[in-house]
Amino acid sequence: MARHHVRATVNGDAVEFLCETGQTLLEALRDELRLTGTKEGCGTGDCGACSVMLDGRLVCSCLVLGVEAEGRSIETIEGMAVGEALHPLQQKFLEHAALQCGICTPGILIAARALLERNPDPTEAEVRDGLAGNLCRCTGYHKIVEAVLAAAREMRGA
Amino acid sequence: MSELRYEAPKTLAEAVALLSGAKGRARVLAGGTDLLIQMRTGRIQPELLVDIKAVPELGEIVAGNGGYRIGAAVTGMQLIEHADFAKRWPGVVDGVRLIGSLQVKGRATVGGNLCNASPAADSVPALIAAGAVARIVGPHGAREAAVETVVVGPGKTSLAVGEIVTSLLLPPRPLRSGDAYLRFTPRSEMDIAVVGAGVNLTLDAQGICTQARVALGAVASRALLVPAAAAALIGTKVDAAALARLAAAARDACSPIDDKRGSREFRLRTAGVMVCRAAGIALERARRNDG
Amino acid sequence: MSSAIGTEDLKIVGSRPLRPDGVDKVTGRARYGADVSLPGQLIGKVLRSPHPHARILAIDTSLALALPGVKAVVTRDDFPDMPDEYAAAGELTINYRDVTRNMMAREKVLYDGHPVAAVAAISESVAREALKLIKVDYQVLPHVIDVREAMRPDAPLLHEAQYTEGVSPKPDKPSNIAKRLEFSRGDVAAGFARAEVIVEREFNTQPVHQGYIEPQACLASTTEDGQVELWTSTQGHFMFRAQCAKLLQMEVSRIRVTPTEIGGGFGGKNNIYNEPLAIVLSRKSHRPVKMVMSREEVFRATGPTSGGNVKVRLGATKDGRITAAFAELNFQAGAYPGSSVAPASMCAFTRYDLDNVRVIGHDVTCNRPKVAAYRAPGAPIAAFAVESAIDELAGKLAIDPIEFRLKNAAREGTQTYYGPKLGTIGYVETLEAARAHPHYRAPLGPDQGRGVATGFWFNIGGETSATVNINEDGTVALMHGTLDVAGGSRAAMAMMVAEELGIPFEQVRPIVGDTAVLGFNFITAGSRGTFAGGMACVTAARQAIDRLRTRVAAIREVPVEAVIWKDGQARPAEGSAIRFEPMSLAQIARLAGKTGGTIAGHAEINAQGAGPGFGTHIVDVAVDRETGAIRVLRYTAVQDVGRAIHPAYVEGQLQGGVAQGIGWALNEEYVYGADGVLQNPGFLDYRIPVASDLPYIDTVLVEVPNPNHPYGVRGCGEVPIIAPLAAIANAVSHALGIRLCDLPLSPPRVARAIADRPA
Amino acid sequence: MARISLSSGLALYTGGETAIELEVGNVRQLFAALGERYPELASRLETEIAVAIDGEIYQDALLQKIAGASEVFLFPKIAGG
Repeated sequence: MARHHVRATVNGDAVEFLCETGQTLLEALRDELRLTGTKEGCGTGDCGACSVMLDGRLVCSCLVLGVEAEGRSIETIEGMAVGEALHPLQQKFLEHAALQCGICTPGILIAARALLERNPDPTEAEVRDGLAGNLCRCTGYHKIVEAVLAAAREMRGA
Repeated sequence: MSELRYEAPKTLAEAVALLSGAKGRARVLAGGTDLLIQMRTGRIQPELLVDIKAVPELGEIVAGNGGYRIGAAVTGMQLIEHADFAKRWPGVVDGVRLIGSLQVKGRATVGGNLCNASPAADSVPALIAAGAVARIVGPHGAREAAVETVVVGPGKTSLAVGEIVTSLLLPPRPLRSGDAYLRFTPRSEMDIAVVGAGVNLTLDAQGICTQARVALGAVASRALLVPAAAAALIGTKVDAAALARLAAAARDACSPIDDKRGSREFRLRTAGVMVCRAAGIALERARRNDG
Repeated sequence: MSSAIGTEDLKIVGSRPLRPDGVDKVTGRARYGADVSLPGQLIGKVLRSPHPHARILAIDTSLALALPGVKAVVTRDDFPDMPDEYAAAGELTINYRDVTRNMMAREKVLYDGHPVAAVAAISESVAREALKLIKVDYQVLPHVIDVREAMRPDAPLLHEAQYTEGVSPKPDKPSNIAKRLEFSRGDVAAGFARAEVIVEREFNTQPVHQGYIEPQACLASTTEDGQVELWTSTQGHFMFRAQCAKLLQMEVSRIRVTPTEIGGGFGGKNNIYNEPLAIVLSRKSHRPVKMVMSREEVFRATGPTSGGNVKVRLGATKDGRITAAFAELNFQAGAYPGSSVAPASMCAFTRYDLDNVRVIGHDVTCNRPKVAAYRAPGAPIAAFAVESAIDELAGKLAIDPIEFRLKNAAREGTQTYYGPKLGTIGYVETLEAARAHPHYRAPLGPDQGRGVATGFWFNIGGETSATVNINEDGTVALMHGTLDVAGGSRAAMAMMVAEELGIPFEQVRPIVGDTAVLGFNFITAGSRGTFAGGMACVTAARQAIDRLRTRVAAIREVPVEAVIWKDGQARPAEGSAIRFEPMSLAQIARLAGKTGGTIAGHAEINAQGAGPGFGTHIVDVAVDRETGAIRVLRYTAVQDVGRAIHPAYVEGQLQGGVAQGIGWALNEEYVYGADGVLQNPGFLDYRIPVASDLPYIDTVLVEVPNPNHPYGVRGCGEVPIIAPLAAIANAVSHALGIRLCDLPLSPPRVARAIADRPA
Repeated sequence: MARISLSSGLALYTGGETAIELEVGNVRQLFAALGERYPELASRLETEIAVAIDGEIYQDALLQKIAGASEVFLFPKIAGG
């Protein structure tokens, strides 16, 4: 089966991979680039575990074809911490016990960062709306919402 | 195993040529949020995907002649973030906001929401109520069609082979007019409309409704324009009596089914509730839109 | 095992350090089932039945095998048949005869999604193509989905040789009722005769899925000499090893199972599905085989919990004393016997001190996937019915619902109707804490209602192993075999070990040992992780301490009785005349190699003495009378947790359980068409709560220590899912003045109840 | 003699008896004595039955001691999710 040769930028690095037309960006990230931090929970865009940024836009990577990534910039969970420092969201998730099994955590962190980039001072309701595309079955979201609000406060320097 | 090809033409003419050349076995790839799922579940097995996102004019939001032209490949999030459009057509934006999660709206397009032809598509009743017109280009040239005529049934459109919806045209927004879209879902987000209702109305200086368009989603095989429901509002102050007639007319227009998302009985009842609530919001917006 | 340390002395237990698995999980490093790969691996896929009930006449795999890239195909012919043989696993016992049939259908398919064949191929797309080439000749049979219909004598029969067990004399006709259970105490007829008020209701719940976000995933590698390595997302790698060995007739020593990080389980990952298929596909193809379920497969073929039909009758005197209680619980087991009806029957009334009780349970097979455990299996269904009836009874008696429960509450020494007297429990304490909570007195708005309900779960111990290795620098490698199914038990176990050894938490690195490096461990289920795992870790740490004391006695040339362990040091016993220079753990560790070798402690125990857990929940809801939509406004969960080792993680257990309970109460359900095919096998139409559906879930941790655990631990993970169903139903009933008896309380159902209300 | 009570559902396998007295030193001896007395119960004891001795529940604890005057209950084993 013919495969497409795709060139893209992932977490700032130039990458190349091969994929079949029907393969998703999620499959390309996980199986071709071995970036398994992005998770598949449903494959139908209903759980958000595969959330990544595509040219600065929050998307489900299971609903993007690998071939569509040609020339584009992708950010995944693997690029969230800078050097030794965790992103404030990552740190607050740890401090607020905002994760249990952790399978939804990469997607939720990516979505939370996208939310705070748009809205640095969200209300509780805005955080819940901003994360409504990310299912978590362990936490009841309580500590996730608290952690996002705490990270927002820290990032604002408040 | 048939080979699945992918093309990303840079012009509309190329796109149309590719689609017409594939004899119906091609699919337009815009946001892909419905298409990829249909491919994954095996419901469709196209041989060619024509990615239209590289065609510049399909990604534009252009104001002109008092109205708007929205490219068919404009994503939900682009439209939501367009401040002037959102001010003029808040009801259309209400509908677009409800298309899936933020992630899905980051990809899903307004053209795709229409052409996927789901009876429950959230932007469609809002666009119908707004009086939007689809611009369609095909191998035999361009044409325009009212949005309510594009979908003919679940998964079926009136587009001929090779035709693409290229943009949606929104008319000028009159003074003292407003629109709204509401839907009912069991969950607050991430759900499919059990009933959707779009209302667009215009008031005169005395607050009498002079024009109205009412559309319903998820209560028939396609989104419906309901003139009788609009007639219930025209000439009234959109008071309780008018709303009661509106609800009755809306229910009369419904021919819903029982399915996993809601019973026929529930859809009938809820259609009346949703259309009245949408009318209330549209009314408030019209009153505030006084120049 | 006891000798609990007093709270005042604790330095680490009760604090909130960061979980050891945390950084891996927030950076994407943590490796879950689907994240493990091997060079040369193939992709395995399963062909599933499209019919709810059919006889398999023939399977032809020749075209699939001929497809380039296909390396192996398996069907029923590749697995040995198994006789009836029962073993404990999960909720009820399992029967290996059924397990092998559920893993790969033999004579019949019994549900939509039942596996009939599997392939291993060089890619996912080739594997999918191969499945289309397998021809299965089915003789379609009539099917039955609903539990009440399945119980009828004329219902389509799933198992021709299944005669209802538990009735005397033995029935002469086979039945879908696999088993009848009965628990009784006292004289129920006399109790009802004495009652001044009686409530009688029938309740129904729909099957719900555990809804873990990570689909089942495994990777198997079988060598030519018959050694198997298996990586899988499981709640019990030792149980998976045992089941694979049994089903494939292999020696246990030939299978090594390494559990991956688990992306949620909640009981749903207690049982094997694809693992034996992957092992045999690997054996046939001589390549590693990876099998990852799709979400659709998870819904169609892995265990949801039972749907239940429950009839309840309660009688009380006017002063609020319950005189008699009766319940009949009819549970869907799915395709094979073994629902949670037994524990549900035993939980139904255990919150109350009752003289006259009778509970009948039926385990009923029907054409649905075989049910699996789900967090306090069966208890939420029983509690939904009983706590709704209790609420109604309190209402009829005009007694405050918490007060009514207090009047009848089980306490230490209360005789249960299923067996033992209750030990030290904290039910009354949770009721009193709930009554004193500001939530209970907060004003309600129009169309709002408040509900209260309570939950009970036994909790269990079981076989558990752990090793505490003292590293050469005095830090500790803790290896435990009770998987951390994500609640944070790994942190809690490390905290208890650090507490015992008197060293900082950060110096204890816990890891989950695979099946080759530790003794047997039962599945992490029944809220046993921190209880039993902790007990094993503490036992291992204390053995290490004994060895440390012995070593220091030898080094310092003093009698071992003169050496005590305190604050991370071996030091002279207080009051002892024998003095010597204390030695820290690090000092001993540095000398260990030269004074007899490295020091470790280990434990292989069967933990007994689990402490039952009780919870009391309060919830406020708002009902949209026009649409039937329910919004949860405020939620408070009070629970006796024994002692919270890591309070934040215990709160997380309560919040997560409540959220699952809210989903169960409001919107989650399996929807089957008339054709017996599941209509909502995805997260779009199987509606688990999203963030914007829920409020904050407040928690109150009551601590009545379990006297049988060194730190007072009770299990805490299951109790919180029990009360929400009834609490919400009670709240909605109060908001509307209508008693709602069927779940889920989805908008169409609530709207209909409002419309049908007699004027 | 220990006082042994069986949960009511087990009466089916004991000809209706739910309370007996036995001289046994541990759970294994208890199961052996019961199995001998009630053959239908025998196969269930080790896989399906939990034992409570003076209020403490034991599962899979064949060597657990039973003191002379103990109160013993037999009932179905518990697991969980």
